[in-house]
Amino acid sequence: MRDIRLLTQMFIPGTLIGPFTQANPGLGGVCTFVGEVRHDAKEHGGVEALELSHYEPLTLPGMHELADRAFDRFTLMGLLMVHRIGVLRPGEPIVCVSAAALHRRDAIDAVDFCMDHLKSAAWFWKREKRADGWHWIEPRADDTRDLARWQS
Amino acid sequence: MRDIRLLTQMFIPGTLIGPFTQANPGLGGVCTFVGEVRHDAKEHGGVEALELSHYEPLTLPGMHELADRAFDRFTLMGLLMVHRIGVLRPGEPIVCVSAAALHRRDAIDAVDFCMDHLKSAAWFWKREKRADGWHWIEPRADDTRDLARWQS
Amino acid sequence: MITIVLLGKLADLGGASTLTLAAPLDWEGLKAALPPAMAEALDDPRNRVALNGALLADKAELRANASDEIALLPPVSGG
Amino acid sequence: MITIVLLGKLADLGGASTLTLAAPLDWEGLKAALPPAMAEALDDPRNRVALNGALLADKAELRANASDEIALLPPVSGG
Repeated sequence: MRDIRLLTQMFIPGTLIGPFTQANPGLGGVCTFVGEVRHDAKEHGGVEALELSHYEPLTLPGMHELADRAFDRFTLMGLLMVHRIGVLRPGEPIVCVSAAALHRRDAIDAVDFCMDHLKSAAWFWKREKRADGWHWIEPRADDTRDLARWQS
Repeated sequence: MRDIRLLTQMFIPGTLIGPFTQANPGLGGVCTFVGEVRHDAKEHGGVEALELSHYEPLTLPGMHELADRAFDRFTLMGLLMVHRIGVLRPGEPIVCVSAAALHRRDAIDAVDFCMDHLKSAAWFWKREKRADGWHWIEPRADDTRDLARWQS
Repeated sequence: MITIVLLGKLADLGGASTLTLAAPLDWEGLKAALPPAMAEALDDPRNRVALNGALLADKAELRANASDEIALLPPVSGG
Repeated sequence: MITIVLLGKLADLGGASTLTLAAPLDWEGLKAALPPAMAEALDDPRNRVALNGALLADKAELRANASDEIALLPPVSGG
Protein backbone atom coordinates (compact mmCIF):
# COMPACT_ATOMS: atom_id res chain seq x y z
CA MET A 1 0.00 0.00 0.00
CA ARG A 2 1.61 3.19 -1.21
CA ASP A 3 0.18 6.64 -0.70
CA ILE A 4 2.23 9.64 -1.85
CA ARG A 5 0.53 13.02 -1.83
CA LEU A 6 0.97 16.77 -1.79
CA LEU A 7 -1.76 18.46 0.24
CA THR A 8 -2.82 22.06 -0.12
CA GLN A 9 -4.98 22.08 3.02
CA MET A 10 -4.38 21.50 6.73
CA PHE A 11 -4.51 17.78 7.58
CA ILE A 12 -4.85 15.72 10.75
CA PRO A 13 -2.24 12.94 10.77
CA GLY A 14 -4.47 10.51 12.68
CA THR A 15 -7.00 10.55 9.86
CA LEU A 16 -4.28 9.30 7.51
CA ILE A 17 -2.55 6.81 9.82
CA GLY A 18 -5.66 4.92 10.90
CA PRO A 19 -6.72 3.96 7.36
CA PHE A 20 -3.08 3.38 6.35
CA THR A 21 -2.65 0.87 9.20
CA GLN A 22 -5.93 -0.83 8.29
CA ALA A 23 -4.79 -1.07 4.68
CA ASN A 24 -1.79 -3.23 5.65
CA PRO A 25 -3.28 -6.24 7.45
CA GLY A 26 -0.78 -8.60 9.02
CA LEU A 27 1.80 -5.93 9.73
CA GLY A 28 4.12 -6.26 12.71
CA GLY A 29 4.72 -2.56 13.25
CA VAL A 30 4.04 0.92 11.98
CA CYS A 31 6.41 3.82 12.46
CA THR A 32 5.18 7.34 11.82
CA PHE A 33 6.89 10.70 11.87
CA VAL A 34 4.91 13.92 11.84
CA GLY A 35 6.72 17.23 11.49
CA GLU A 36 5.04 20.44 12.53
CA VAL A 37 5.78 24.08 11.78
CA ARG A 38 7.69 25.43 14.77
CA HIS A 39 6.71 28.71 16.36
CA ASP A 40 10.27 29.79 16.80
CA ALA A 41 12.88 29.19 14.12
CA LYS A 42 16.28 29.37 15.78
CA GLU A 43 17.44 32.83 16.74
CA HIS A 44 15.21 34.66 14.28
CA GLY A 45 12.27 35.43 16.54
CA GLY A 46 8.74 34.19 16.17
CA VAL A 47 7.49 32.68 12.94
CA GLU A 48 4.03 33.82 11.90
CA ALA A 49 3.68 31.66 8.81
CA LEU A 50 5.61 29.32 6.55
CA GLU A 51 5.03 29.13 2.80
CA LEU A 52 6.07 26.10 0.77
CA SER A 53 6.25 26.39 -2.97
CA HIS A 54 7.02 23.49 -5.26
CA TYR A 55 7.45 22.71 -8.96
CA GLU A 56 4.82 20.15 -9.81
CA PRO A 57 6.70 18.33 -12.63
CA LEU A 58 9.62 17.62 -10.26
CA THR A 59 8.22 17.55 -6.73
CA LEU A 60 5.77 14.66 -6.85
CA PRO A 61 7.97 12.47 -9.11
CA GLY A 62 10.83 13.15 -6.68
CA MET A 63 8.70 11.84 -3.81
CA HIS A 64 7.74 8.75 -5.82
CA GLU A 65 11.39 8.03 -6.64
CA LEU A 66 12.22 8.31 -2.95
CA ALA A 67 9.42 5.85 -2.16
CA ASP A 68 10.87 3.46 -4.78
CA ARG A 69 14.24 3.64 -3.07
CA ALA A 70 12.71 2.99 0.35
CA PHE A 71 10.85 -0.07 -0.98
CA ASP A 72 14.09 -1.31 -2.56
CA ARG A 73 16.15 -0.80 0.57
CA PHE A 74 13.75 -1.99 3.29
CA THR A 75 11.25 -4.82 3.55
CA LEU A 76 8.05 -2.79 3.67
CA MET A 77 4.38 -3.59 3.41
CA GLY A 78 3.29 0.01 2.99
CA LEU A 79 4.57 3.56 2.81
CA LEU A 80 2.67 6.79 3.30
CA MET A 81 4.38 10.07 2.45
CA VAL A 82 2.35 13.25 2.63
CA HIS A 83 3.71 16.78 2.41
CA ARG A 84 1.94 20.10 2.75
CA ILE A 85 2.38 22.92 0.28
CA GLY A 86 1.01 26.46 0.49
CA VAL A 87 0.85 28.68 3.56
CA LEU A 88 1.04 27.01 6.97
CA ARG A 89 0.69 28.42 10.49
CA PRO A 90 2.90 27.37 13.43
CA GLY A 91 1.66 24.13 14.97
CA GLU A 92 0.26 22.78 11.69
CA PRO A 93 1.61 19.45 10.43
CA ILE A 94 3.87 19.90 7.41
CA VAL A 95 4.97 16.33 6.70
CA CYS A 96 3.82 12.85 7.64
CA VAL A 97 5.76 9.71 6.74
CA SER A 98 4.53 6.32 7.88
CA ALA A 99 5.97 2.89 7.13
CA ALA A 100 4.33 -0.48 7.81
CA ALA A 101 6.45 -3.64 7.94
CA LEU A 102 6.57 -7.10 9.42
CA HIS A 103 9.55 -6.06 11.55
CA ARG A 104 10.06 -2.87 13.48
CA ARG A 105 13.63 -2.24 12.28
CA ASP A 106 12.41 -1.88 8.67
CA ALA A 107 9.54 0.40 9.67
CA ILE A 108 11.67 2.72 11.82
CA ASP A 109 14.62 2.85 9.41
CA ALA A 110 12.38 3.52 6.41
CA VAL A 111 10.85 6.55 8.12
CA ASP A 112 14.30 7.81 9.15
CA PHE A 113 15.58 7.30 5.58
CA CYS A 114 12.62 9.05 3.96
CA MET A 115 12.80 12.01 6.32
CA ASP A 116 16.55 12.46 5.70
CA HIS A 117 16.05 12.30 1.93
CA LEU A 118 12.75 14.10 1.56
CA LYS A 119 14.26 17.56 1.50
CA SER A 120 16.85 16.71 -1.12
CA ALA A 121 14.71 14.31 -3.18
CA ALA A 122 11.68 16.55 -3.27
CA TRP A 123 11.71 20.07 -4.57
CA PHE A 124 10.33 22.45 -1.97
CA TRP A 125 11.19 26.07 -1.39
CA LYS A 126 10.24 27.55 1.96
CA ARG A 127 9.95 31.05 3.26
CA GLU A 128 9.04 32.22 6.71
CA LYS A 129 7.03 35.25 7.67
CA ARG A 130 8.42 36.99 10.70
CA ALA A 131 7.64 40.39 12.18
CA ASP A 132 9.91 42.04 9.58
CA GLY A 133 8.49 40.23 6.57
CA TRP A 134 9.16 37.14 4.45
CA HIS A 135 12.56 35.37 4.49
CA TRP A 136 13.67 32.47 2.28
CA ILE A 137 15.07 29.46 4.13
CA GLU A 138 18.50 28.43 2.86
CA PRO A 139 19.88 24.88 2.63
CA ARG A 140 21.53 23.70 5.87
CA ALA A 141 24.82 21.88 6.44
CA ASP A 142 22.94 19.41 8.67
CA ASP A 143 21.00 18.17 5.66
CA THR A 144 24.17 16.94 3.97
CA ARG A 145 25.26 15.27 7.19
CA ASP A 146 21.90 13.52 7.47
CA LEU A 147 22.29 12.11 3.96
CA ALA A 148 25.82 10.89 4.65
CA ARG A 149 24.36 8.49 7.25
CA TRP A 150 22.91 6.39 4.43
CA GLN A 151 25.99 6.02 2.22
CA SER A 152 27.05 2.39 2.21
CA MET B 1 4.86 15.38 29.18
CA ARG B 2 5.45 11.82 30.23
CA ASP B 3 2.86 9.07 30.01
CA ILE B 4 3.93 5.52 30.92
CA ARG B 5 1.20 2.91 31.23
CA LEU B 6 0.34 -0.77 31.23
CA LEU B 7 -3.06 -1.40 29.67
CA THR B 8 -5.21 -4.45 30.26
CA GLN B 9 -7.68 -3.64 27.47
CA MET B 10 -7.46 -3.20 23.70
CA PHE B 11 -6.43 0.37 22.76
CA ILE B 12 -6.52 2.50 19.64
CA PRO B 13 -3.14 4.24 19.18
CA GLY B 14 -4.67 7.32 17.55
CA THR B 15 -6.65 8.07 20.68
CA LEU B 16 -3.36 8.27 22.61
CA ILE B 17 -1.23 10.08 20.00
CA GLY B 18 -3.63 12.94 19.32
CA PRO B 19 -3.79 14.11 22.96
CA PHE B 20 -0.06 13.41 23.42
CA THR B 21 0.77 15.69 20.48
CA GLN B 22 -1.58 18.38 21.80
CA ALA B 23 0.09 18.13 25.21
CA ASN B 24 3.47 19.17 23.76
CA PRO B 25 2.84 22.54 22.11
CA GLY B 26 5.75 23.97 20.15
CA LEU B 27 7.14 20.59 19.15
CA GLY B 28 8.99 20.19 15.86
CA GLY B 29 8.21 16.54 15.32
CA VAL B 30 6.59 13.47 16.79
CA CYS B 31 7.75 9.95 16.04
CA THR B 32 5.50 7.03 16.94
CA PHE B 33 5.97 3.30 16.73
CA VAL B 34 3.03 0.94 17.11
CA GLY B 35 3.63 -2.81 17.28
CA GLU B 36 0.82 -5.23 16.57
CA VAL B 37 0.39 -8.91 17.28
CA ARG B 38 1.28 -10.73 14.07
CA HIS B 39 -0.96 -13.44 12.70
CA ASP B 40 1.92 -15.63 11.78
CA ALA B 41 4.97 -16.02 13.99
CA LYS B 42 7.76 -17.25 11.77
CA GLU B 43 7.49 -20.89 10.74
CA HIS B 44 5.24 -21.93 13.59
CA GLY B 45 1.90 -21.63 11.84
CA GLY B 46 -0.94 -19.28 12.72
CA VAL B 47 -1.10 -17.53 16.07
CA GLU B 48 -4.55 -17.48 17.64
CA ALA B 49 -3.69 -15.41 20.69
CA LEU B 50 -0.79 -13.92 22.60
CA GLU B 51 -0.72 -13.66 26.38
CA LEU B 52 1.55 -11.22 28.18
CA SER B 53 2.18 -11.65 31.84
CA HIS B 54 4.21 -9.24 33.94
CA TYR B 55 5.41 -8.75 37.50
CA GLU B 56 3.93 -5.49 38.66
CA PRO B 57 6.71 -4.48 41.13
CA LEU B 58 9.32 -4.71 38.36
CA THR B 59 7.52 -4.07 35.07
CA LEU B 60 6.23 -0.53 35.49
CA PRO B 61 9.35 0.72 37.36
CA GLY B 62 11.43 -0.80 34.55
CA MET B 63 9.49 1.23 31.99
CA HIS B 64 9.92 4.40 34.06
CA GLU B 65 13.68 3.82 34.32
CA LEU B 66 13.83 3.37 30.56
CA ALA B 67 11.94 6.65 30.12
CA ASP B 68 14.46 8.34 32.45
CA ARG B 69 17.31 7.07 30.27
CA ALA B 70 15.60 8.29 27.10
CA PHE B 71 15.09 11.76 28.60
CA ASP B 72 18.76 11.79 29.68
CA ARG B 73 20.04 10.69 26.29
CA PHE B 74 17.84 12.69 23.91
CA THR B 75 16.43 16.20 23.94
CA LEU B 76 12.76 15.39 24.33
CA MET B 77 9.64 17.37 25.09
CA GLY B 78 7.48 14.35 25.76
CA LEU B 79 7.50 10.57 25.83
CA LEU B 80 4.56 8.18 25.71
CA MET B 81 5.17 4.49 26.39
CA VAL B 82 2.18 2.19 26.57
CA HIS B 83 2.29 -1.59 26.69
CA ARG B 84 -0.53 -4.10 26.68
CA ILE B 85 -0.73 -6.99 29.13
CA GLY B 86 -3.24 -9.84 29.19
CA VAL B 87 -4.57 -11.80 26.24
CA LEU B 88 -4.32 -10.20 22.79
CA ARG B 89 -5.63 -11.30 19.40
CA PRO B 90 -3.64 -10.99 16.15
CA GLY B 91 -3.91 -7.49 14.73
CA GLU B 92 -4.29 -5.83 18.14
CA PRO B 93 -1.72 -3.19 19.12
CA ILE B 94 0.66 -4.46 21.78
CA VAL B 95 2.99 -1.49 22.24
CA CYS B 96 2.97 2.20 21.40
CA VAL B 97 5.97 4.49 21.94
CA SER B 98 5.79 8.12 20.90
CA ALA B 99 8.41 10.84 21.35
CA ALA B 100 7.94 14.57 20.82
CA ALA B 101 10.94 16.84 20.31
CA LEU B 102 12.02 20.08 18.74
CA HIS B 103 14.13 18.16 16.24
CA ARG B 104 13.25 15.03 14.33
CA ARG B 105 16.52 13.20 15.04
CA ASP B 106 15.79 13.19 18.79
CA ALA B 107 12.21 12.03 18.27
CA ILE B 108 13.11 9.18 15.89
CA ASP B 109 16.16 8.01 17.86
CA ALA B 110 14.28 8.06 21.17
CA VAL B 111 11.58 5.78 19.76
CA ASP B 112 14.22 3.47 18.28
CA PHE B 113 16.10 3.40 21.62
CA CYS B 114 12.98 2.72 23.69
CA MET B 115 11.81 -0.07 21.39
CA ASP B 116 15.23 -1.76 21.48
CA HIS B 117 15.36 -1.55 25.27
CA LEU B 118 11.72 -2.14 26.15
CA LYS B 119 11.98 -5.90 26.04
CA SER B 120 15.05 -6.06 28.24
CA ALA B 121 14.18 -3.16 30.55
CA ALA B 122 10.60 -4.21 31.10
CA TRP B 123 9.62 -7.59 32.47
CA PHE B 124 7.16 -9.28 30.16
CA TRP B 125 6.66 -12.96 29.54
CA LYS B 126 4.80 -13.94 26.41
CA ARG B 127 3.18 -17.11 25.26
CA GLU B 128 1.41 -17.79 22.00
CA LYS B 129 -1.60 -19.95 21.43
CA ARG B 130 -1.34 -21.98 18.25
CA ALA B 131 -3.42 -24.88 17.00
CA ASP B 132 -1.49 -27.26 19.27
CA GLY B 133 -1.76 -25.16 22.41
CA TRP B 134 0.22 -22.53 24.32
CA HIS B 135 3.97 -22.00 23.75
CA TRP B 136 6.29 -19.71 25.71
CA ILE B 137 8.33 -17.29 23.61
CA GLU B 138 12.05 -17.51 24.32
CA PRO B 139 14.56 -14.63 24.26
CA ARG B 140 16.02 -13.99 20.80
CA ALA B 141 19.62 -13.40 19.73
CA ASP B 142 18.39 -10.37 17.75
CA ASP B 143 17.44 -8.62 20.98
CA THR B 144 21.05 -8.60 22.19
CA ARG B 145 22.19 -7.31 18.81
CA ASP B 146 19.61 -4.51 18.96
CA LEU B 147 20.93 -3.41 22.36
CA ALA B 148 24.53 -3.44 21.14
CA ARG B 149 23.60 -0.62 18.74
CA TRP B 150 23.37 1.78 21.70
CA GLN B 151 26.67 1.01 23.42
CA SER B 152 28.89 4.06 23.19
CA MET C 1 3.93 -17.42 55.44
CA ILE C 2 5.93 -16.37 52.38
CA THR C 3 4.34 -15.89 48.95
CA ILE C 4 6.27 -17.31 45.99
CA VAL C 5 5.32 -15.72 42.64
CA LEU C 6 6.21 -17.83 39.61
CA LEU C 7 6.49 -16.06 36.28
CA GLY C 8 6.52 -17.31 32.70
CA LYS C 9 7.63 -20.89 32.16
CA LEU C 10 8.40 -21.29 35.85
CA ALA C 11 4.66 -21.09 36.57
CA ASP C 12 4.19 -24.11 34.30
CA LEU C 13 7.00 -25.93 36.03
CA GLY C 14 5.57 -25.12 39.47
CA GLY C 15 2.03 -25.96 38.42
CA ALA C 16 0.73 -22.62 39.76
CA SER C 17 1.43 -18.92 39.50
CA THR C 18 1.74 -18.50 43.28
CA LEU C 19 2.75 -20.82 46.08
CA THR C 20 2.82 -20.29 49.82
CA LEU C 21 5.69 -21.60 51.93
CA ALA C 22 6.47 -21.41 55.63
CA ALA C 23 8.76 -18.63 56.87
CA PRO C 24 11.67 -18.12 57.16
CA LEU C 25 13.42 -19.17 53.94
CA ASP C 26 16.93 -18.84 52.62
CA TRP C 27 18.06 -19.92 49.13
CA GLU C 28 18.77 -23.54 50.04
CA GLY C 29 15.57 -23.71 52.08
CA LEU C 30 13.55 -22.40 49.14
CA LYS C 31 15.01 -24.95 46.74
CA ALA C 32 14.43 -27.77 49.24
CA ALA C 33 10.77 -26.77 49.55
CA LEU C 34 10.18 -26.82 45.75
CA PRO C 35 9.86 -29.79 43.38
CA PRO C 36 13.34 -30.97 42.23
CA ALA C 37 12.83 -29.91 38.58
CA MET C 38 11.95 -26.42 39.79
CA ALA C 39 14.92 -26.25 42.16
CA GLU C 40 17.23 -27.24 39.34
CA ALA C 41 15.80 -24.56 37.03
CA LEU C 42 16.38 -21.93 39.72
CA ASP C 43 20.12 -22.57 39.69
CA ASP C 44 20.21 -21.56 36.03
CA PRO C 45 21.83 -18.09 36.18
CA ARG C 46 19.34 -16.79 33.57
CA ASN C 47 16.55 -17.23 36.09
CA ARG C 48 16.48 -14.27 38.50
CA VAL C 49 14.99 -13.80 41.95
CA ALA C 50 13.33 -10.73 43.45
CA LEU C 51 12.50 -10.20 47.12
CA ASN C 52 9.63 -7.80 47.71
CA GLY C 53 10.03 -6.38 44.20
CA ALA C 54 13.81 -5.87 44.34
CA LEU C 55 16.07 -8.06 42.19
CA LEU C 56 18.76 -9.95 44.10
CA ALA C 57 22.26 -9.61 42.70
CA ASP C 58 23.19 -12.90 44.39
CA LYS C 59 20.45 -15.49 44.93
CA ALA C 60 22.43 -17.13 47.73
CA GLU C 61 21.83 -14.01 49.82
CA LEU C 62 18.08 -14.60 49.91
CA ARG C 63 16.63 -14.17 53.40
CA ALA C 64 12.83 -14.11 53.43
CA ASN C 65 10.64 -13.73 56.48
CA ALA C 66 6.91 -13.90 57.17
CA SER C 67 4.73 -11.90 54.70
CA ASP C 68 7.64 -11.37 52.29
CA GLU C 69 7.13 -11.99 48.56
CA ILE C 70 9.69 -13.92 46.53
CA ALA C 71 9.37 -13.71 42.72
CA LEU C 72 11.05 -16.29 40.47
CA LEU C 73 11.73 -14.69 37.09
CA PRO C 74 12.81 -16.54 33.94
CA PRO C 75 14.38 -14.55 31.06
CA VAL C 76 11.90 -12.20 29.41
CA SER C 77 10.53 -13.13 26.02
CA GLY C 78 11.91 -11.89 22.72
CA GLY C 79 9.97 -9.48 20.53
CA MET D 1 6.26 31.82 -26.74
CA ILE D 2 8.25 30.12 -23.98
CA THR D 3 7.12 30.10 -20.33
CA ILE D 4 9.81 30.72 -17.74
CA VAL D 5 8.90 29.45 -14.25
CA LEU D 6 10.88 31.05 -11.44
CA LEU D 7 11.06 29.20 -8.13
CA GLY D 8 12.05 30.30 -4.62
CA LYS D 9 14.36 33.29 -4.37
CA LEU D 10 14.65 33.51 -8.14
CA ALA D 11 10.99 34.58 -8.28
CA ASP D 12 11.87 37.53 -6.04
CA LEU D 13 14.85 38.36 -8.23
CA GLY D 14 12.74 38.13 -11.39
CA GLY D 15 9.86 40.09 -9.83
CA ALA D 16 7.35 37.41 -10.88
CA SER D 17 6.81 33.67 -10.65
CA THR D 18 6.39 33.27 -14.41
CA LEU D 19 7.68 35.21 -17.39
CA THR D 20 7.02 34.76 -21.07
CA LEU D 21 9.80 35.11 -23.63
CA ALA D 22 9.93 34.76 -27.41
CA ALA D 23 10.97 31.42 -28.90
CA PRO D 24 13.45 29.96 -29.61
CA LEU D 25 15.91 30.31 -26.70
CA ASP D 26 19.27 28.81 -25.93
CA TRP D 27 21.20 29.37 -22.67
CA GLU D 28 22.91 32.56 -23.78
CA GLY D 29 19.69 33.83 -25.32
CA LEU D 30 17.82 33.19 -22.07
CA LYS D 31 20.37 35.07 -20.00
CA ALA D 32 20.40 37.98 -22.44
CA ALA D 33 16.60 38.26 -22.16
CA LEU D 34 16.63 38.39 -18.35
CA PRO D 35 17.67 41.23 -16.00
CA PRO D 36 21.48 41.18 -15.45
CA ALA D 37 21.21 40.25 -11.72
CA MET D 38 19.06 37.31 -12.71
CA ALA D 39 21.39 36.20 -15.49
CA GLU D 40 24.31 36.30 -13.08
CA ALA D 41 22.45 34.20 -10.50
CA LEU D 42 21.70 31.58 -13.16
CA ASP D 43 25.40 30.94 -13.72
CA ASP D 44 25.70 29.84 -10.08
CA PRO D 45 26.03 26.04 -10.35
CA ARG D 46 23.68 25.58 -7.37
CA ASN D 47 20.86 26.99 -9.48
CA ARG D 48 19.45 24.27 -11.76
CA VAL D 49 17.39 24.41 -14.93
CA ALA D 50 14.60 22.11 -16.11
CA LEU D 51 13.11 21.97 -19.59
CA ASN D 52 9.53 20.67 -19.68
CA GLY D 53 9.97 19.12 -16.23
CA ALA D 54 13.31 17.39 -16.92
CA LEU D 55 16.45 18.65 -15.20
CA LEU D 56 19.30 19.60 -17.52
CA ALA D 57 22.68 18.09 -16.66
CA ASP D 58 24.36 20.92 -18.56
CA LYS D 59 22.58 24.26 -18.74
CA ALA D 60 24.55 25.25 -21.87
CA GLU D 61 22.65 22.56 -23.75
CA LEU D 62 19.34 24.35 -23.30
CA ARG D 63 17.33 24.51 -26.54
CA ALA D 64 13.78 25.72 -26.01
CA ASN D 65 11.13 26.14 -28.66
CA ALA D 66 7.61 27.55 -28.81
CA SER D 67 5.30 26.33 -25.98
CA ASP D 68 8.21 24.82 -24.02
CA GLU D 69 8.49 25.48 -20.27
CA ILE D 70 11.81 26.41 -18.68
CA ALA D 71 12.02 26.22 -14.87
CA LEU D 72 14.76 28.03 -12.96
CA LEU D 73 15.39 26.23 -9.67
CA PRO D 74 17.46 27.52 -6.76
CA PRO D 75 18.67 25.06 -4.09
CA VAL D 76 15.84 23.62 -2.03
CA SER D 77 15.39 24.87 1.52
CA GLY D 78 16.72 23.14 4.58
CA GLY D 79 14.46 21.47 7.10
